[in-house]
Amino acid sequence: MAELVVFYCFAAILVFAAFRVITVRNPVHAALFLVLAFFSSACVWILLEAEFLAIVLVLVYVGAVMVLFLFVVMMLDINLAPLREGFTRYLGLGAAVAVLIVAQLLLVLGSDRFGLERVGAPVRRAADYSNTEELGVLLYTVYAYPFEIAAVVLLVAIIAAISLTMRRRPGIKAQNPAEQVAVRRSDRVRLVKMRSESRR
Amino acid sequence: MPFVTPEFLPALPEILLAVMACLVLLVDLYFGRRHPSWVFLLAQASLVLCALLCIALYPEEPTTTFNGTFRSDGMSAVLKVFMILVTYFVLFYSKFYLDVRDLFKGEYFVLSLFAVLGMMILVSAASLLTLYLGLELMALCLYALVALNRESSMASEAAMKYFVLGALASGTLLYGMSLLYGVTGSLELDRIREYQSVGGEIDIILVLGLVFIVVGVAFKLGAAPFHMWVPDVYEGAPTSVTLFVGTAPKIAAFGMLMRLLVDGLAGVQGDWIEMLTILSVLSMAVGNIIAIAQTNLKRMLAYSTIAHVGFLLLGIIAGTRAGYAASMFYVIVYALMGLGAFGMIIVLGSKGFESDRLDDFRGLNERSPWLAFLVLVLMLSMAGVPPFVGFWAKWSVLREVVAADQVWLATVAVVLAVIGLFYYLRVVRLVYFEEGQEAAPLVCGTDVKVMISTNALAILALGVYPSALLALCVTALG
Amino acid sequence: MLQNYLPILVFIVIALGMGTVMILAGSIIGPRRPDAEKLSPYECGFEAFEDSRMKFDVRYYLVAILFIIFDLEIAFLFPWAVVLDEIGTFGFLAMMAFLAVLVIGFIYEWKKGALEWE
Amino acid sequence: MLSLPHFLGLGAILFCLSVAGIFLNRKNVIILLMAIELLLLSVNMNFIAFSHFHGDLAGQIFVFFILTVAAAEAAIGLAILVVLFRSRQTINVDDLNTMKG
Repeated sequence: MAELVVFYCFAAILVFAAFRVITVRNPVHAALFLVLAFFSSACVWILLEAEFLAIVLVLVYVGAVMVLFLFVVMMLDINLAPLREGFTRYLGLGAAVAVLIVAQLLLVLGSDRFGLERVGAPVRRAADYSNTEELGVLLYTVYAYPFEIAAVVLLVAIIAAISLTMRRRPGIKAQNPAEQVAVRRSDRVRLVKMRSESRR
Repeated sequence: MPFVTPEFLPALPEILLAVMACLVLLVDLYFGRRHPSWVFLLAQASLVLCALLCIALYPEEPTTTFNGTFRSDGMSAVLKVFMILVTYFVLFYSKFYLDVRDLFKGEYFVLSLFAVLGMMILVSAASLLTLYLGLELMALCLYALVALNRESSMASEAAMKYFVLGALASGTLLYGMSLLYGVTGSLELDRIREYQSVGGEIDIILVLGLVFIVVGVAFKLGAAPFHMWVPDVYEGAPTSVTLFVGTAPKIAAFGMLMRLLVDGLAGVQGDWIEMLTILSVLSMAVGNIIAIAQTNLKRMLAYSTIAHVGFLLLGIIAGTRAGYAASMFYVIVYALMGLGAFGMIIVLGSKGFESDRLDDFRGLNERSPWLAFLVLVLMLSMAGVPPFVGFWAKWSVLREVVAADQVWLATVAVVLAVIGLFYYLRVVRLVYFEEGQEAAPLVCGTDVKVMISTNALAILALGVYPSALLALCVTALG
Repeated sequence: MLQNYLPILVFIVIALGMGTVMILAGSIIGPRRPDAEKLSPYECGFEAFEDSRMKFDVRYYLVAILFIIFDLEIAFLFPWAVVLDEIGTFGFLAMMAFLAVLVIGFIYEWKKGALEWE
Repeated sequence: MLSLPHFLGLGAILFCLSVAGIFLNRKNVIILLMAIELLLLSVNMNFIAFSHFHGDLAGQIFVFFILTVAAAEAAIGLAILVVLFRSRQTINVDDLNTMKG
């Protein structure tokens, strides 16, 4: 019963935040609402005993991905006003379509096909159950192949991001400590022998 | 699930390609500036090695390894070899395209190799998880490739459109996958199929999941009404990338369709046949009719691709082994023809001149009779005129549709193909019977000419002996 | 398992309560006499010239993206470290291959100069 | 008692909100990208709920990979956005009409 209350609280926050993400004017606010959405869904996932994923969601998404979004918003310095023009034009249509789909999905998914009588309530785990451990045992053995593909996907992301956005500025003066340390006397000082000239 | 130490042998081509792609990246980093051609040669060598390995490891019977995440069978082997072959040609044309425009970058080849790796993973996926990862690996590389020329604002715009719609498509696909997982409780395609054969009554949720999956796949394939991105991306991307996006990934998308619908969802075949029929008819209609109004050859070929996707779906709609084989034949033939057609745009272009407007083909016969002849072969083959191989591809899918008692569908397809004849023949007319304006010089070397000639002559040869390739497809599908 | 998270829930509730009470108290009790001049943005006696937000440099973006990638790598390392003695040599080697691929990515960054702050 | 339809309903609402967001914010690419993140969040919600009620961890593994790929995807998407903004000085989709779509 207590779980139900907690679920409804976080679900309400989640839906509200998601709704604000797609309707607010300012992209910075949208990003912050998205953070709220991620956070509350992490709480819902904890209710589902997926603690590892909930924590990864907070660490990676709230901690890194949203920071990236905010950097980009800051970097692009977008003029806000024109971006929302025409928003109301699609509003009616969009809302109608969304309500229609959601009604249909709820009708199908909310039916007793997935009710407790058919699926059954899962057994609550003991206090010392470690979700991380269970996942780990599977991830590096049974799912080793997808695991390596994930590494390649990350590599591709590195290559793509750098080759798309890196640019070398010409004419930048920078120190190269390695070169400075490796320098020898002979590289910098040249002793020149010359005859002293007689003073006139 | 108990863990069994996997057999690595069936996945050796993938492992080799991954290692080689990393090696190409390192070579580019350390020697790229002084010896740019090393990157290209090494990339080509790894493709050749990988293709040879695929042929050497051709599986007599389907094997599943890596605990039900990897499947190697005849279909995956044949598709892989053709994807690699196509990419080999693509990289060759790309090198010429990039060299002429001073756009040469090592990353281009590295990302292409990783995209091929993604396609290979995709066609030999045995679980939803590897299917998704392969698809995304391919897609991420392609988005980056489209945007790689940072100076061109058209290319970055095309990349953005491609990215947003591609991400929407994979989101939809994933939603469908989540419902499949919910119903069957497994990610393995075999388990999902077994569940349906045991079930008896058809589960409404399964059909709902199927709808999302078909929409997602249709987006990726570029089938109407989910084709909006195709013309823009084809036109905006650098021609060498258009060439890549338009050929090898289509073969991979066919593999994905087969894995999902035939391997995974055979139990609801009736439902997906209906959905694909709608997609197919719309694609053939939209593709063939809108293509007529185009003045840009890349855009015209984009609409022609949409039409070809419609035809490709016909064989799958037939719903028989022979039908699938006909579709497989079609997609391979289409990839070869697309390779030639986009390759021709590259061959005729030069620095600052894309040669992608229809007018640029005016009077090609006076400039180079041989290239004009090759254009003739390619266009007639795409239009499906006998005796070229495009005709046999269309004929084999149509035969299967008729065999499946869907004569009306075959009739519609034939009518739309005849409409499509018009715009292919217009290109031929421009090439042979119109005066050229000023003669833009041809800058391509002999090597590129040899490649494009091989390409077009292969189409001619396949037109004369289509049965070998068709038989290969039939045996590959077992 | 859920009972372990009860303290966190209590914390969230208390933090929310504190925050709300503070802000509400401030807005109810505090004196406020706004007028147009007081509320206008102030920049050394002039009207503000431009948006107060400053454009960030693209280098921040590059650092953030590299951070994401390595953050994910760490996320993959956690469960591995927990179960290392259960997954045997195979699991160990699987992680080594994963790390090797990412080390190549790291070499790429390094050589391209993405890590340098010129 | 919490049952599967609770979570599936939440996932369905999120899915629809994000699809609506993609249609409504056709002009602002950065919000489009955020809507895509929401879309993946709804998928993850479904997978975790099914995984919990089936007592099968494969769903959670899938979610972990979706999180990984989505982060990489967001990185590439934002990189393309940066390139686009540099060449155009706008992210308004309506200004992006060099090609008729």
